[in-house]
Amino acid sequence: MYNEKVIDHFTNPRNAGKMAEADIIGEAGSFKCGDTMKIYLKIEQGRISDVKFQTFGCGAAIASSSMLTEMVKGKTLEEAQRITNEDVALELGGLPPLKLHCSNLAADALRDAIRRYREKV
Amino acid sequence: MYNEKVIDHFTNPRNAGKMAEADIIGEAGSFKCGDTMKIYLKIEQGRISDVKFQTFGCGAAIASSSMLTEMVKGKTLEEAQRITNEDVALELGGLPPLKLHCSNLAADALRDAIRRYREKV
Amino acid sequence: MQERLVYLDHGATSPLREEVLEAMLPFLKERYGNPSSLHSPGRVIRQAVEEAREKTALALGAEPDEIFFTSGGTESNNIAIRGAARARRSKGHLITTSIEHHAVLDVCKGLAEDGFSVTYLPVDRYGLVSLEMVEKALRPDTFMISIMMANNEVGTIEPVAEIGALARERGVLFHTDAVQAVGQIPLDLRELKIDLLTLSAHKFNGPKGVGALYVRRGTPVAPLYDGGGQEKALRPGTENVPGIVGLARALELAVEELPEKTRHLLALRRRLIEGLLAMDDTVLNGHPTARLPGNVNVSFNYIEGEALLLGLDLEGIAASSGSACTAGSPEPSHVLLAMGLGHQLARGSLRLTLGRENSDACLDHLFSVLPPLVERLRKMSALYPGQS
Amino acid sequence: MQERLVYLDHGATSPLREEVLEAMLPFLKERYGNPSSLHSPGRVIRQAVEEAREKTALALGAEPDEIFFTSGGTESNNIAIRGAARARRSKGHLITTSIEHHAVLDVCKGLAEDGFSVTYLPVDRYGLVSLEMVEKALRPDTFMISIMMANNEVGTIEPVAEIGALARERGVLFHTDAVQAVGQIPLDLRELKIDLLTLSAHKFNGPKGVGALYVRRGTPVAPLYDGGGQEKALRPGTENVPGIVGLARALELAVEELPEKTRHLLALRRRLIEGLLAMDDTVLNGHPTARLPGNVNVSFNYIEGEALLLGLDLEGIAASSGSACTAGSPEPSHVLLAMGLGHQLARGSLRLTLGRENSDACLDHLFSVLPPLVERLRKMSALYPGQS
Ligand SMILES: Cc1ncc(COP(=O)(O)O)c(C=O)c1O
Ligand SMILES: Cc1ncc(COP(=O)(O)O)c(C=O)c1O
Repeated sequence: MYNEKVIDHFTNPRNAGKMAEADIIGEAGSFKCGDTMKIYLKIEQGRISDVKFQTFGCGAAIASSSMLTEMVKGKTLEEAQRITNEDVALELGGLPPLKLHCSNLAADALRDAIRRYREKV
Repeated sequence: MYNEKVIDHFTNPRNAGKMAEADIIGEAGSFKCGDTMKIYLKIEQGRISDVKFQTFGCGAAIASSSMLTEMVKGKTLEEAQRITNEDVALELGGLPPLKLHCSNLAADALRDAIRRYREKV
Repeated sequence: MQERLVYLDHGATSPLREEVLEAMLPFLKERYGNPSSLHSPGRVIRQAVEEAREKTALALGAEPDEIFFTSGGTESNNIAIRGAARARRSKGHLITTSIEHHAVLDVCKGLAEDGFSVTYLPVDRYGLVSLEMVEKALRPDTFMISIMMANNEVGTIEPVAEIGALARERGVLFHTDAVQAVGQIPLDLRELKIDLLTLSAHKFNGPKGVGALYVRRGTPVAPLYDGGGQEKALRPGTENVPGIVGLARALELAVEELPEKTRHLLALRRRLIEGLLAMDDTVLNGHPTARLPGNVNVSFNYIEGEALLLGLDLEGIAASSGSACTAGSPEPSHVLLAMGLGHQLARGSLRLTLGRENSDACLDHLFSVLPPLVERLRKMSALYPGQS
Repeated sequence: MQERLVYLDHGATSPLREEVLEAMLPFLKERYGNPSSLHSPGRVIRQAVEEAREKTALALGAEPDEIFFTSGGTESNNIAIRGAARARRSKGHLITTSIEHHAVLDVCKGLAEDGFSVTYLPVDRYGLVSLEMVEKALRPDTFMISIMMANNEVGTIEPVAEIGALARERGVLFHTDAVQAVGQIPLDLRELKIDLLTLSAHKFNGPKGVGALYVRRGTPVAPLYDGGGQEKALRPGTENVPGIVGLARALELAVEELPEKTRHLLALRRRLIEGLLAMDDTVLNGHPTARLPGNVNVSFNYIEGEALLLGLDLEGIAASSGSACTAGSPEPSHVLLAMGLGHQLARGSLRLTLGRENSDACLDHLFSVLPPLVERLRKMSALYPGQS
C-alpha cells in the first residue's frame, strides 16, 4: 500500500515530539477523519531553524508530518509558505489515492503556524 | 436416479412392440408431458393371455409400461382393472418423485383397453 | 466419474483445467487473507484479485475497472438487467428474445410484473434473431436490449455486432449473455458495441460459482445487494478469491488457445453432424454455420430425449436434451419451440457439446451406441409409423 | 504469506483447513459434472451437494430442506431480509440494531427507502441489545426482527434465544446474522426460535465465496434472483459444488472440535486481555464474558488504529481496527460509536481475533512488539497529554 519512503518516515519519523521553547505553534485537523497535527517552529532571522511535530493520525498522516518537517528546515517563511499538501505527498513518492487526504494537514499546520507568527510579531 | 429394476425394464423391456392380432388396443397420453402409450391385449376366456406395448416417453414411462405388461399377463379383466398407477410404481421398487407422473399412463392405457373391449363385446 | 466416460455435455459445465487448479491452489492454502484487510497478507490477496481483473479485462478487450466479479452467470444476468432497470427513475421498455436462458427470461418476466414492458422477439427456424425485428421493436421508452451472444441449447450465434451498433446509435443499453460464447468464439469489446456482458467461469474450464459482469464505463447499473462495498459496491461480499483467480487463468488460457481449440472442435463437430444426419428421421437443430464450434443439437423423430439420455448414460456417454420430462415442467425446451419445432421433435432432441478433451475415440464410442439405441427406442415407440 | 506471520485477524477471514481442501479437491478435479444434469456424472455431483446439505443441517440442528446454499454471508443476509420483505403484500416495520454488519444495516436502509419503516435499536456500552428494547419497539405491523448472533467487531454475543422466543410469541419473523457465531459458539436450531440464519464458510476455516441461509420450514421468503431454479429457486445458478462440499466439511469439523477449540481460545484470550489492559490508558471494548472466545477488542487512547495496524504489520502481525481512515468514509466504526465510545477511542481501536492455529508464541511476539509501538505512537501524538 505505502512505498518504502512513506514506511521509513512512519517508522523513523524525523523531528517527532514537542519543542519546549518553540517560537510559535501551529495546528491543523482533518475535518474528514479527525486527524490532528501540531507543528512547533523555531524561527531565526526569518528562517525556520528548528521544527518538531506531533500527530494523531494514520501512517500516511504521520509520514506526511515527518516529511514536511524535513522540507521546511532552513527555509524562509516565504519559501515555507509556498509548500502545498501536494508537494508533501509528491516528496514522499506518492500516497494511495484514498489516503491523499491524510497528507493534507501537514502543510495546513505549517501555514497556521506562519500566520500566527506574523500576527504575533 | 432410477433403481436397478427400473433400469432393467428400460434396457430390456418385456413385451415391447406391436401385436398384429390384438383383440383390443388401449391408449393413454400424459397431458402433463405428452408421453403416449399403446397397449395391445389378447384376451382368452376373460383372461389376458398376451400383451404388448408401445410407448413414446422417458425411461420411467417405458419401464412402467414394461412393468405393467408383466403384471397383467394371465390376470382376469376384473383383476387387471384394479391395478393402479401406484401399484406399477411400487412394483418397480419406486420412482423419483418428479418422475411419478410418468408412470401414470400405464394403468390408464390398460383401463382404456378394457373399457373398449367391454364396449365392443 | 465413471471408468469409461465420454463427456459430451460441455454446455452444461466443463472440467476444471489442471493449470487453473494450480493457479487457484495457493489461494486455497497459504494465501488466505481477506482482500479488504489493510495488513500485508490481505494486500497480497487484493493484488491477486486486481491482477485477475486485469487479465480478464485483457482477454475481453476491456478495461480492468469495467470488470466486476460475481458468483456466476445467473447473478451477472440479474445484476445487468435488474440493476439497469433499478438505476432508472421511471419504468420503461426492454427487448429480449424468446430463446434466452432462464436467468434472462425470468428476470424480464419479473420486471414485467413490476410494471416494465418487455418484448420477446421471435427467432427463425435456425434460432436467429433478426436485426430488423430488433429495430422494429424499439420504442421511445426502450432502455435496454438483452440478447444472448450464443444460445446454450442449439449454439446459434446471434448478430450481436449489428444489434450492438443499432443499440448504440439509438442510445439504448445493450446487454449480452455471453456465458456460452466467452472462451468459445473470438470476442473483442473494443470493437463490439456492448454495454453489459455476462460470463461464467465453469463454462470455459474454470471453477463453478464464479462469473463476471462487464460494465462499460458510464453505464448506469444499481446494485441489487447491499453490504461491505466490495466490487465497487455492485456486488458486495468477501471475494471468492480462488474462484476469481481461477476464472482469470481459465479465460487467459481459453483465449490463448482459441484458434487451436476451434480447429479441433470444428473437425469433431463436422464428423458428428454428418454421422447423426446419416441416421433416418433425424434433423439438425440450429444454424448450419453460425453456431458454436462445440455445439451439436439434433432431434430424432418418434423418440423421447430423456429416454435417449438414459440409454446413452448407461453406456457411459453424458449428454443433454431439450426434453423436459423431469423438472416437473410440462413443456419441452422453450428454445426449440420458439424455433418452430413441433412438440414431438422438441422432445426428441439431443444436445452434444464438445470440449477440448474430446477426441475421435469419443465419437467412435458414441456411434457404436447411438444408432442401435435409437432403433430400439423407435421400435417400441407408440408414435413410430414403421413396422414393429 | 510472510515468513513469520502472526495472523490475528480470524474475524476477517480464516485459513482453509487441509481436511477441507482435501474434501473439495475431487470436485475441483474429476468430479466436475453439473448437479442439474441427468447423466451419472451429474447425479454423482447432485448427491454430493445433498450430502453437504445434510451435514450442514445436522451441524445446526436443522433439516436438510431448510438449508439453502448461497455465495456468502452478504448474499444470505440480503435474501433473508429483502426476500422476506418481498414475500409480503404490504410494507411493514422491521427491527434491527445499530451494530449490525453493513450487509444487514444497508439492506434495512434500502428497505426504508422503499417505504418500509425500520427501528435501529441502540446497544449498551458492552454492545448488548436489551430484550426490553426489542419488546418496546414491536408494532402491530412489525414483520421481522434481525439481530446478529455475535458482533464482528467487539464479539458481543446477543441474547438471541430470548429475542427469538419473543419474536415467535408475537408472530414476528426472526433473522440472525450468525456469520461470526457459527463454528465459534454452540448453536442448536432445535432449541433456538430462529426463522432465518446466515452463515459464511470462510469464517470457520472453510472456503471463500460460499455461505448458507437457514430458512425454517414455512417461512415466507421470495427469491431476489431469477434463473435456472437451483436451491429450490431461492438462489438460482449453477451450484458452487467444491465450495458447498467445503462449507459442509468445515462446519462438521468446527462443531466436532468446538469444546476443544473453545478451551484453547479462551486461554489465549485471557492472557491477551490481561496483557493489553496492563498497558496504560487502554480499555476493553465489548462484554467481559458474553463475547466470542476468539475476540479481543481494545482501544488505546491518544493513538490512531490504522497507524497501529501499520506498525504491527511491519512486524509481521496481522490485525484489524475499527478506525476508518481508509475507505474514504469519514466515520470510525459505527459499532464502537453506538457503544458510546468517543471519536478518539473509537479511532484508537484494535481488534485481535484468534483462531485454532494461534499459540502462546503468537502472543509472545505480539507483546514484544505492541507496547513499544504504542509508546512510540503516543509520544508523537498531538493528543497525548504526557511529557514528550
Ligand atoms: C446462456 C446461459 N446463461 C446463463 C447461464 C447461467 O450460468 P450459471 O449457471 O453459471 O449461473 C447459463 C448456464 O447455465 C447459460 O448457458
Ligand atoms: C457479522 C457479519 N455478517 C456478514 C458478513 C459478510 O460475509 P461475507 O463477506 O462472507 O459475505 C461478515 C463478514 O464479513 C460478518 O462479519
